[in-house]
This record gives sequence, C-alpha cells and structure tokens, in this order.
Amino acid sequence: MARIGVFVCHCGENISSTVDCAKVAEIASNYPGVVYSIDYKYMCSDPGQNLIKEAIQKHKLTGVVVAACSPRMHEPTFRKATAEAGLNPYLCEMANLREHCSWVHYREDTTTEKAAELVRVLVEKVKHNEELYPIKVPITKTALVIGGGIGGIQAALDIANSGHKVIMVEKNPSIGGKMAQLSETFPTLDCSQCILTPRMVEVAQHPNITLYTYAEIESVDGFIGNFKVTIRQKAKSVDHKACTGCGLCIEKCPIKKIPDEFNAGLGNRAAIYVPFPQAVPNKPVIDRNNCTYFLKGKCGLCKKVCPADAIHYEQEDELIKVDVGAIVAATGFDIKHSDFFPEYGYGKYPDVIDGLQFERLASASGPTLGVLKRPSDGKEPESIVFIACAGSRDPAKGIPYCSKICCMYTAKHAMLFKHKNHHGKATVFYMDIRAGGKMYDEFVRRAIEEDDVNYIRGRVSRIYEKNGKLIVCGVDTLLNSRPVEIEADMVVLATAAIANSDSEELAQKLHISYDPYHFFSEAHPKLRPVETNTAGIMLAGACQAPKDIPDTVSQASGTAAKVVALFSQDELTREPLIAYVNNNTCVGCFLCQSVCPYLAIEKEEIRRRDGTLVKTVAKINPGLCQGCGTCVALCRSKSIDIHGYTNRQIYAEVSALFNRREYAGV
Amino acid sequence: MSELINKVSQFFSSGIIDLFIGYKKGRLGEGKPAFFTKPEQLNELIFDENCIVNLAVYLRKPELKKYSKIGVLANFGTLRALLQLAAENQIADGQYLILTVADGKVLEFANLKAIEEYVANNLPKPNPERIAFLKEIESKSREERWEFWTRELASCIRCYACRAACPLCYCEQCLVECNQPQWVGVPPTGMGNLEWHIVRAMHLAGRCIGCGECEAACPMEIPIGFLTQKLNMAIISNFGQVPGTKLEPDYALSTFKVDDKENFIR
Amino acid sequence: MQEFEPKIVAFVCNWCTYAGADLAGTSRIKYATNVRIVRFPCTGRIDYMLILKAFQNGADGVIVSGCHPNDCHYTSGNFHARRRWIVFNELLELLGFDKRRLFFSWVSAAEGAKWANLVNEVVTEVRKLGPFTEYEKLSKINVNSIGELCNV
Amino acid sequence: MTKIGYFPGCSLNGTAKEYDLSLKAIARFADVELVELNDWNCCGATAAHSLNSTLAVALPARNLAIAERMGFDEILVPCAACYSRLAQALYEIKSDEKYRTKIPQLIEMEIKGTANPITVLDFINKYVLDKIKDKLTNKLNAKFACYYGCLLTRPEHLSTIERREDPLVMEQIVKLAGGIAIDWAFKVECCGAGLSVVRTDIVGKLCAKIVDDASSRGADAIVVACPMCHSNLDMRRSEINKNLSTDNKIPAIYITQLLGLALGIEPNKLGFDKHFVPADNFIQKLQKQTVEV
Amino acid sequence: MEYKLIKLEKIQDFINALIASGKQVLAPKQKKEKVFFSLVGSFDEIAMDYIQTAFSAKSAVFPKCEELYTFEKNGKDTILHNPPAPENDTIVFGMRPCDGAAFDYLTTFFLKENPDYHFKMRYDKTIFVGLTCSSGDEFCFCTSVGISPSDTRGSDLMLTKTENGYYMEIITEKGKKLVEQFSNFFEQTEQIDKTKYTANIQKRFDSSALKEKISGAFNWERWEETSLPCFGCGTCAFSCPTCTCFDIQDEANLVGGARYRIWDTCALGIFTKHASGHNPREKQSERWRNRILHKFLYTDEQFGTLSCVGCGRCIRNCPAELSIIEQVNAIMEG
Repeated sequence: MARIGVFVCHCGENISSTVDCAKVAEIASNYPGVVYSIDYKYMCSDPGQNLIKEAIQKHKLTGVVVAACSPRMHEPTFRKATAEAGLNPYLCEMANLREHCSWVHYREDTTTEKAAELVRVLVEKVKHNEELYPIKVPITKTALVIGGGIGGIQAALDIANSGHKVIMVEKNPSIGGKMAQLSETFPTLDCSQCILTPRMVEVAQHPNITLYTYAEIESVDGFIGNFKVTIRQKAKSVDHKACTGCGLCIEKCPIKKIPDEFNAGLGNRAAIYVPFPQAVPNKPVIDRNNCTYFLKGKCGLCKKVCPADAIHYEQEDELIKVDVGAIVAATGFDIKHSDFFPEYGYGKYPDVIDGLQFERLASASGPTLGVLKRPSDGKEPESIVFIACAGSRDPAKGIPYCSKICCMYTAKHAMLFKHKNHHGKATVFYMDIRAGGKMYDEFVRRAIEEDDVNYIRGRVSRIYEKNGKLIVCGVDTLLNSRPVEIEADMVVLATAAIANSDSEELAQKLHISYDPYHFFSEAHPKLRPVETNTAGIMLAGACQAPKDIPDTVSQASGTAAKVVALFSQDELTREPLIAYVNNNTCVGCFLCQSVCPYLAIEKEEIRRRDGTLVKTVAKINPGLCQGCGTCVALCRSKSIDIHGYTNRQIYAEVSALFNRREYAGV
Repeated sequence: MSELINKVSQFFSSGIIDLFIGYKKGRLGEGKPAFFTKPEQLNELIFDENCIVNLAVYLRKPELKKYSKIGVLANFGTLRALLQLAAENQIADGQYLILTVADGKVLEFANLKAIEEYVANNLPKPNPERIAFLKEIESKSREERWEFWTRELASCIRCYACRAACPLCYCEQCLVECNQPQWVGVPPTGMGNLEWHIVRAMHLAGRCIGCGECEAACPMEIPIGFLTQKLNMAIISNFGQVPGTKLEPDYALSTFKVDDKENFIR
Repeated sequence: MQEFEPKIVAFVCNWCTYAGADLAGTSRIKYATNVRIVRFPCTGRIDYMLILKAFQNGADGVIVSGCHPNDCHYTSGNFHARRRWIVFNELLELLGFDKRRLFFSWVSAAEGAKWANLVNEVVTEVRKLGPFTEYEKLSKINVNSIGELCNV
Repeated sequence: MTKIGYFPGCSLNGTAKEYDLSLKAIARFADVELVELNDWNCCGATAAHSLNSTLAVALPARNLAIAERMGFDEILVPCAACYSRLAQALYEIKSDEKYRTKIPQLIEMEIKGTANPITVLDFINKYVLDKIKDKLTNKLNAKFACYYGCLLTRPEHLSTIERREDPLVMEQIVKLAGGIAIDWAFKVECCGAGLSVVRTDIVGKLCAKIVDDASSRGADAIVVACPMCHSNLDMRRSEINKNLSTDNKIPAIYITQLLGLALGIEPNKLGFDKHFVPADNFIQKLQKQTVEV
Repeated sequence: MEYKLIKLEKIQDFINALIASGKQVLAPKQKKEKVFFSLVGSFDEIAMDYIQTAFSAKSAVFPKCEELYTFEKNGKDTILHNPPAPENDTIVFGMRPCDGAAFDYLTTFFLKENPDYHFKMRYDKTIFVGLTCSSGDEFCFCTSVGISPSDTRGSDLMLTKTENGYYMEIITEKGKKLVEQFSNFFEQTEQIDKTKYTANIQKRFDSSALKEKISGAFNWERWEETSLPCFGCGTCAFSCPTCTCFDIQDEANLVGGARYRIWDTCALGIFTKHASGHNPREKQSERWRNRILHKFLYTDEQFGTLSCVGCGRCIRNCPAELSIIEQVNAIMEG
C-alpha cells in the first residue's frame, strides 16, 4: 500500500497569500494513500528539508509530494533531500502551487480548491513512480579529429597534450588545409608557412596522435563515449614506411601537366606528387586518375627509379575500424569557383582569378615563386582591381550571408601587390569594410593610407576584355554614383566562402544537422557554439561557418576543452528519464525508428538458447535517448514507455482530475 | 480458372509449396477462404471479384509455421497488404509465393519489388458510392454526425471481428487487452465503443490499404470502413503518402514536413 | 443560478509552454482558475487518447500546447505532434466531436502573456458552450439495454 | 497545326512591321498558327507603370483574360516590353489578393491566371527549332553580335533566360543557322529604350557604345529580339553616328529575320526593305558566299 | 394446451396495444441486409419475412452490458446500490423455435443449480411469443439436434401463420395470463396440424451417432486443418443464442463506479490468457476445438442436453464462413 507524504510550502507568503496552505494539507491528508501531510513556511530551507527527511524515515514513506514552486526550480533540491533520507529520489514529485496557482489567481476558495486538486494529481502520480538509478555509460578516452587544417591541428594538439589519444583523419595527402595555401596572414602579415609548419610537425611527431592522411570517414555508428568509426585509408600506392622522401620518383614521372589542386589550378604537378614542399607527411602519393600505369597499364618509371622500392601499385584501399569517445569535425571550408559570375567573365578571361589563386601567385612556394604574373601571358600586372563581396551578401545568387574574411584578405592582397610593385595601381570595389577583429581596422587603414590602395565604394556591374585589357565597369556611390571604368591587367574576385562540396554527405554519416548552406549546425548559436545536437560530436573552425584563423584556433581550443571535460570522468552519468521497450508486446514493426530524432531506437534479435530467432524487437540505446517520448505516444501496442512519464503515471494524473460525481452512475 | 489450378498443382508436385491459400465456393456466390495441401483438392479452387477476404490476415497464424513454403492467391487488397506488411518488417522478401490473376492471366510475382510495380500502375479509383456516402455524412451538421456515429457505434458488441479480419492488426497484445492503464473501456458502453473505434482508426491512419474487410466482417453492419477511409484520404491529400504502395517504410505519422499545413493551431 | 465554471485540462510540454506558464507566474499575470496543467517532456509525448480520457473524466475543455515549430528542445517532437493532431482533427471532424472544446496552440517559454490570454479565451469560450454533457452521456448508453440496435 | 495566342502589341503593326512579317514567315515553316487576340488593348508599357500601379496591371490583365476566354494557355508576346508587362500582371494577380479581387471588376472580365505569356526566344526554342532544324539549308557563315537589351533578362522573377548576365540563347540559334556568334561586351547593356523619343541624345550615346563595340569586333550584323532595341539601334543611327568618329554601317536585324534568311526566304519577304540602316550589302555578302559554296 | 386464433390484420392492433400498455416489445427489425431484435415503437417497424435474425433475443435476459451494481465513495467508506428492477414486462415477439429451445437451455444454465439473481430478475418479467418457421435455409439444422421448426420448448405462446390468421398455442401460465389480458384480439379455435404450415429441415447429421464420436475428439489430429480459416473474432459466440460466457469489468474513478457483466468469448486469446502471459489455448485451433466440444460434449456431460440448437447463426455471421455443420460432419468421418 502506498505511504505518501505531502509537504505544502508557504514559500514565505508567496503561496500562502492566496492559498490556504493549512487547508490544503488537511484536505490532502484524506487522500487515499497519504499517511503524512503538513504545511511549512519555507520547504526549501534546511529546516524544511529536514522535515521531509525525518518524515520519510519516521513514517517509512514510499512517495513524497512537495507542493511548492515550479519543479523546474527546486525539483533537484527536493530529490536530493529525498535521496539523503534513503528514499529513491525519483519517488519525489512536485506540485506547482506557486507559478501555476498562487501567483496567478486571487485569494478565493477556488484557488485553494485548485491547489488541493493539483496536489491530488501528483499524489496519484507518485503512487505509480518507480525507483530509478542514473544511467552509466562507459567512455572510450580517444578523440577523433576529422580534418587536418589549423582548426583540426589545434584541437588535436590540445586534446593530445592533456594526455588523451587522438586520431586525425585528413582527406588530402598532407595536413595544413587552406592555411597552408596562404602566402601571408592578416593582420600581422607573418608568413603562414612559418607559423603553421611547426604545428604540423608537432602533430606528426606527437606520441598521442595517430595521423591518417589521404583518408576519409567511411561510417560512424554508436553514441557518445562509444563511437565505432570506420576510416577508409585510400591507397597511396607508396609505402610511407619504406619511402625516404628523396623525390626521385617525382622528377622521373613523365606526366607533368596535371593542374595542381594546392596551387588552385595555376601550377602543374606530376602523377606522383607531394602537394607542397613543407607537406606533412613529406612523402608522395600516386594520383590514380592521371597515372598512365593505372590508366593504360604502361610506364611504371617511378617504381624502377625508387631506391627504397617503396612503390606498390597493387596497394588497395584499407578500412580501419577505431573506437573513439568524441568526434571533432574540423573539415574547413571552400571558396566559390564555378562560373558563378558570367558578368565578370570568371572562367572566360584567364586574368580574372579568385582570392586563393592570388594567394598562390603571391606565395614564395607558389607556381611563380612569389612574383605576380598574369596567368594569360605571364606579364607582371601594373593595375589590379580587387572586387569584394563577389557572391557573398547576394540573395539573388543564393548566398545571402557575409563570408567574414574577404574584407581582410582583400586589403592584404592589395598590400602585397603594392609591396611587390610600388608604382602599381590597386583598386578595391567594396560595399562595406568589415574589419572588426583586433588590429583589423588599423590594417585596412594602413592599406589605404600608406600603400594608397584606391578603395571605391560601389559594385562592379560587369567586366569585358578590350585589346588585352580588362575593362571593369563599376560605380562610385560616394561621388553621387558616377559610373567608373577602370582598365585593369588582372582582376581578383573575393568569392564567397562556402561549405565543402561533400559536407552534406559527412553530416549525414555523423548524423549531425546542417544549415541550408551545408555548414554544420551548432547546438545553440550563443550558448553551445562548439557542440552539435548529437551528443559527443563537436565542431571546430570554418565547417560551422566562415571564420578567420584567430576565431578558428580559439574555437578549436574550446572544442578541445569540451572533449577533455567529457574524458575527465570514466563514466557518463545521465538522467534515467529515458524510454524502454517491453519485449513481450513489441511486434517489431519499427515504425517508431524514424520518429526518434536521436536515432536511439535499434533492432534487437531475441533468440532461443538453440539460436532460433523468436522475433526482432525495438531496443532503446540508453546513451542516445534524450527522453522526448515521441515514440511512446506513437507505439500502437504501447510497448515503449518512458521513465518519469510512464503511461500509468500520466493516466493516473488525468484520472485524478475533476471526477464528476454523476459519472459514478449514481 | 483451369490455368490457375494446373499452375498451382505444378507448384505442389514440384515441391515448391506445401500449402496454398486460396478461395472456394462459399455462401451466396461469394468466395470463402480455403487452404489446400494436396493437388487433388484444387478442383474446388476459385478466384473472382467476389473473393474479398484478405488472405494476408492468415500469414501471422502460428499454425502456419509448420509449412515450409506457402503460396497465396492475392487479390489487389492482399497485394497492398503484403507491401505494407513488408514495409513494417512483418514479412520478408521471398517468404511466400504470391500469385494473382489479372484479366484472365495468372501472374506470379518474382519478388516484392514486382508487386510494388504492379500495385503502382493498377491503383483503382475509389468506388463512387462510398465517396457519395462519405460526402453525405460530411454534409450533415456536427450534431447530426455525432448522433449518427454514436448511435451506430453504440450497437458495436466488441466482438473485434474488424480487428481479426484486418491484415494490419497483427499486434500480439492489442491495446484493448492492456489494463495497466485501461486505455479503452472494455464494456461495450457508448463511451468504450467510441474510444475503441477511435483507437482502431488512428492505428490504421496512414497504414490502411482499403481492402474493406473490417466493414465486411462487422456482424452489426456498422460502416466503420469510412473512419479509416476518411483518414487515409486526408493523409494522401495532405502529405501525399499512399499506404501499401511502397516497400520502404513511408508511415505518415512517423515522418513530417517542416511546412505541414494546418489551420487550427493558435 | 451560480455561473457555470468550466473545467479545463492543459497538456503542455515542459520546455516551452510549462515554462511560459511559469513566466506568467513570475510576472504575476492573473488568469482564470479553471485550468489544471499536466506536464509532459514534449508535445511528441502527448497521446490523443489522453485527450479523450480527460473529456471522459469530466473536462469541459482541453488545451494542448507546446513549442513553436523549430523551437523544440528535441528538434522534431512538435513536428510529429502537429502531424498527429492534423490526422486526429480529421477523425474528430468526421465523428462530429465538439472540436470547439479542443484547443491546440504554440506557446514559447517567453510568452507568459500569451499563455494567460489563451487560458482566459478558452475559459470564456467554453463557458459559453456549457458543460460537456454530450460526451459524458455516452458512458451510460447501452448499459442494461436489450436488443442489438442502439435504442436511445 | 498547333495554334497559339499572339499579342502583336503596338510596334509590330507599326514601326516593327518587319519583325511581324519575319515572325509569321518562320511560324508558317513550323506550321504554327499565330491567332491574334481579338480586341486586344495596349499593354500600358512604361507610361502605365510609371503613373498608376493598378492601371499597369489592369491593362495587360485584360489581354490575359481575353486569351483565357479564347482558350489559350500560352500567348506569344514578341515585344520584350509587352512581355514584361503581361508577365508582371500575371505575377501580381497570382501573388497579390488585392489585385485578384479588384482587377476582375475593373476589366469586367473573369481572370484565373491560366494564360502564360512567352517571349519570342521561348517560342523559337519550343515550337520552331525542332521543325526547321533540317530546313536551315542556307548557311549564313557571317559574324553576328547577339544583343538582348534589358527587358528580356530583367527583372529576375519574370525572365525565363538562364545566365541572365551573360546569356547564350540567341548564340545557340545563330550557331544552328550556320552563323558565328562573337563574344562582345554589350549583350545586356541598355539601349536607352523609352528615352528614344524624349532624350534621343542619351540613346545616341548609349547605342554608340553598343554599335561601336560590335563593329570593332568584326560583327557583320547585330541580332535583336525586341522592337524597342531595333528601333534605337536602327532608326537612331544618325544620332549614334554623331557620337562616333566614323559612320557606322552595321545593320541591326531580328532573330526571326536571321532564321528567315537561313530558311532561304527572300529578304524583302522578311521586311529587309524597311530598315533605316540598309542591310543589303550584308545580304549580298551572304548571297555571294552562298553561290560559291 | 389451449388454442386461439388471431386474424392477420388483428396482429397489428395486438402488438400496438401491447406497446400502448407500456410493455417493452422486442421484435425483429431490418437493418441493411440483416434483421436484428430491437425494441420497437409500433408494429410497422417489425420485419415479418425473414428466416432467422442475425442475433438471438438472449440480450433480453442476458444483455451484452449489464450493470451488476454501482458503488460510491463517501469519505472513508463505500455505499453499494443494486440496479433497479425493470418495472414493466418485456415481450419477445417473433422468436423462432430454436431460440425458444435456447432459452430453455439458458434457464437450466443460469437458474438450475444456484440461480443468478440478475438473470432471474429479467427472465421472470419476460414473455416469449414464438413464431414457427415457414421456411429454413441451408444453414438451419435444428432437426439434427432434436428440435423441430414448430417446437414449443422455451416459448410461452407459439404462433403459426395460416391463411386465415395466426394460430396460437398457449403453452405456459405466463402466456395464458397475457392472452387473458388482451382477450378481445383472439377467437376460439381448435387444434390444427401445424406441420402443414411449417418448413421441413433435412437432417445434416445424426446427433446420437455423433455422441460416441465426439467424446474422443479432443485429440483429433485434424483440428488445425479444419479451423485454419478462423481468424479469431467473437462474432459466432456473441450471435449464438446459447453462449453464456461473460466477463466482469469495473469502470470507476476516485469518486465511485459501477461493476458490469459483459459478453465474453473463448474465441479471443485474452479469454484464457494468464497473468504470467502463458495461454493454455495458445492457438486458434485449440479455441475452436473448445467451442465445438463445449456445444456438443461438455454441456451434454454436465446438463445432459446439447447446447447447440441448430439456428445456424454462427455460420451466417462468420466472416471466414466456417461451418459448424461441416465441422461436425468432419468429426463424424474421423
């Protein structure tokens, strides 16, 4: 038989000002199952909580109903007090007499009646409460970092330095990401290779970090603390253990004319190549789509010349299964390339290039060794026009957002051009300059005042070629919108920063959500920017939204802190208010599976001892289920229920309401 | 009919099947369900538009477990039921040998995919009298509709023939047999009957394939088929998901669109 | 005769409407006392049979409310609930159930005022409709009745 | 014989008669009958939409209503200005409740929005090209500068052309007719349009750039698909030449005339005699060249 | 045994008079293709030309949902209320002889050993006016179970339609009292040979030969095969005039409630399901066997009479069209 204690709080006089608490306690004492019912001025105070604890022990209570403020406020407090008295905390429920009753009604009998009825609802519910114990989920203290750009590197190093194992997976033959392709970085103009390469080497040599380059994520299963990840190590056709990195094979390779992705298509590379001199690992990879051995079965020169016999054509893709506790997505971003701007002649006129191509032209390790040369005729340009917001902030083109980094790198590009060609003519067409970072605006002012870059506020309507010159037609809105036509030798478009083309596919593998532009969605834009809605998967860098290097690094360290916090306990304890399945009545129709936003419903086979299959039923993964209950209301045979809000509890609550006398057929 | 009979007896003789579920002569010219285990019984096998009992309802019976391979003579309702059962993980591909007769020719379906295509391009128009009757009910005022349905449902005796005749009501323990909590009142009072028929309609919403067997089986001649038919017409027009036409689960109540239209939420 | 005081049950989701009601409390917005709130983790957890059970137990009006679309703490609970309500609404429409007594709404955690107005609106509308005898009468139909066809 | 609604608009019976002649000629080849909307009215053009927004919708809406009553679900509107007016009216009626109620009262006709205006380029691509593909016997290997002007490619929600900033629709048609479409910089630049009457000096300046760029890149003729563009480039040529050092003789011809020539129809049947800037040396060049091959 | 005659056109006034006198008349009423017993307000609601009603009139004495008593909470204690006894009589008009035999069985079942208070309360207030069968169909087999289309067992009055009126036999005291109350509708007549007006139903099987066969039928190996088409609903049991199984259910809330007796059937799985989940009659074939043996063996052993009256309703109403006749014949063949 239930032995329930009711504790009515005055909350100073927040409740007692409009509700007769003594009367409520007295009415409650007559409810069937209630053995102890009192009212007290401050239930949540220490003496108040002691009252509850003593009552539990003295009257051997099996259920506690505290009629006070909102459970969203003090449910944890009273549940902790109940636990300390030796009663399972989940046998304590709260009736909301303050926010839902005393504060919102006047002092009348109906208010006290309502309070009494709210208490009876919870008394009936508590009779069906079960003892629940927090769920313990083990954690594998290894982190997976997807993406080897500066974001991935920073996160990996922070986690590894805190003593945990890290597995880094990079799609390209070398880590370094977009930052490696930059010449110099704003606002300090220090060379990106110099500040990045040491970090890349640190990653390669760090004892806690296992690095897989030229590898992609094949599949991700499991849940927070227990992810099962399959990595596809694409065949490099080169045994990196044997290879010494001498580069003989690269020299001898007859195929020289493959447009080099690292140099954004401006330089060429061989079929067997190392992306850039400071690559980590600094060992070549064979591009099987362009190597004649793989296309026509002939050549094989690299194998002949290799002193370490490290070339193995028969190498196959390899699937590596790893167990990790947390996943950091740091897959970076891309910039818009396609003929997105027919009016600018991008893709039609070779001298109209994008920001990354300019970086390569300006970079010492670039195809022109740092000398700016026009891709069309190789001449050094005297006049360059830089166009900001080429694609960003343009709803008609489908990219309404601001890519955040172009104002700064456009100013940097103009500066680099002026440093390399003092009497060169640099013009920048802009809408608004967004230089909000530390020392950012000063950087742009320097470009304008010291390097006299001509900033014209207006958009370029079109570019056309006329006797070898590019005529840039724009407008200067600050000189009452006078049309402006500039003859330029080269035009650099600061095209929009967009998500990687395969980001949607990766998001689906990771079961994380992404926004309409395929950037990954954070859990909460302001309060949980580094986590996603899928527990255990975090974001770092531009894969979440366009971002410059300082923001990427600070976000990466934030993400690393979250991972280390997760790994600080051996087990993950979670509120036990999750769903559970009754195997007897579940008929395995699995219509519930697609309802669960957390993919927490799995298939479980029930077999007899001799192995014959009895039936397949639904199974709730305690790690993933967040307790929303949508599957519970959907299940036709009521085979799924949810602790804390079981069918019997809610049914009892609804049945305890009103109870018209005439219903009883009298 | 003879082409069907000797095709089935071939299956028997070559040991492909050891039980064939079909129809034989019943009362008033209707076909009634019949189970054939030996070729010589097959001369009673018939199949015409009066054979309306949905044979998919028998696939869940434990007595069928001892037969290794079962052949089923499927009318259009049975085909759609098989698709919906497959979508709900109840039957596997190739578990049964499925035949139908389309304009005189015997069709054997290699797999469920073949059934999916056959169903896709043979979807029948809803029968006009039922649509007219539904229109007539909907034209009544609210009070009249309430009075019509509470009177009709009150004569329900809770024999659960509608549940037993429906191939998609395969739960081992039906909700009405759950008494902790007692969701649906067991006594056939006006209230209990209404709750039972609301639950049955909601459980078939987005699943019912419209074979009409529940209404045919009801001994009290209550037009319960219209409850599920109305819901599924609404689901098809609102969400475009047609039950019993796809192998992949496409259940209206466990999927959603961000821009689902409604006009009653404040 | 003392005015009819309708009995209203409110099924609300814990993260939005329950918190909205809390906000109405903290902002001391007064509203009618007729409503009794039942807490659910999410609108997805609200079962249509509980709405029937509430009416059967004597409620004259039922409010079902939760997070606005896209606000759901569990990302899609309210979308599934909305779709269920659309189908359930169609069924009640066909049966001629008195849907004027069933109110669906979205109330976020910041809309304390909206919650108070909703409750007041519902109470006035249901007071006009009077007690819900039409539904409650059902539980006596067929009891001790002889003959198969319902003769009431 | 497919039938399609035809809205000539004021210019095709007047200043752009050659456009009407050549359009009907190629329509006959593709056995499409252009049924003129009976009792059609002026589309309102710039005058209406700069003065009164309701009038700007009511005038073209009446034409749409007539087309609906005649049972057409597509209306060929060769003039780009008329097309933009009719398309905008349809767009307003479909999206704005206010117009859906007010307009039927104004024009005293019921309008459901089922009749869709189509441009001449859509018409050629949809109804004509497949029929005449193998009849383009008369290869015109000359250089052409395809000029679209403004209203064919603007505004965004009405234009049916892809890559609106650098369109290639006419270029494909020219290629089919055996011509070479040059790449030039003034495809979608404005020719001054309505200013042709009140500010011919501006038209002169704008068109000068267009005409100069086309001829400097070696084009034999500028191809247009809008009577307004044609009248500015052709009729205002004396004004244009005031802004150029030398007199520019490059003719402006319609896409329909170009196709007519490729089909072997004699030039005067295509209205070439009506041009201000004579196109006969261009035509002789074509004929001489066809004789040789 | 007395005999009366009531003119064809007089029957209408007799029924209307009965109704006017406040008596509840339960008579066959047409709904779509079937005929059901239902309270009628006037004679013209009654369907006269039917072979058999879809459901028997057993609900007159054993309703599908009967209130045993109601209870009410008052503070700590509970008050019980007995249901009000029906004030006026119920006349079951147009009942076939096989139903009459069924009521005879019901009285033995409910009243023989320890009389059922509620059944008795209703039975004493009910007068059964039978109507002999002028025609039967392929599903009637009353003659095979020892009943005839003109059997008067279980009826208070028995009408037989003849060319000049309804020939009525007065069988019981209750019938006699009723006739005296409305004597002006009747005329004196003498006994006639009813068989001339009643149908002859050919025998489907020999019930005595069935007796020995059925006793060993429990382990008969063909139960599964013959019961395969049954998909387990309660239609046959609920429409059977002699099925008497019932379930007790409470409907209550914190204030009070009522205890109901409702129809139940062994055809449904939950009928024998144990709380542990075990079900002694797991398969539908076992439930079907139980129903057949109950009708032809168990009641015979317990009461000495078969509890099947051959009305054929279970065959007519069965959605899967199983036939109890075919089943019995199959058992006879072995």
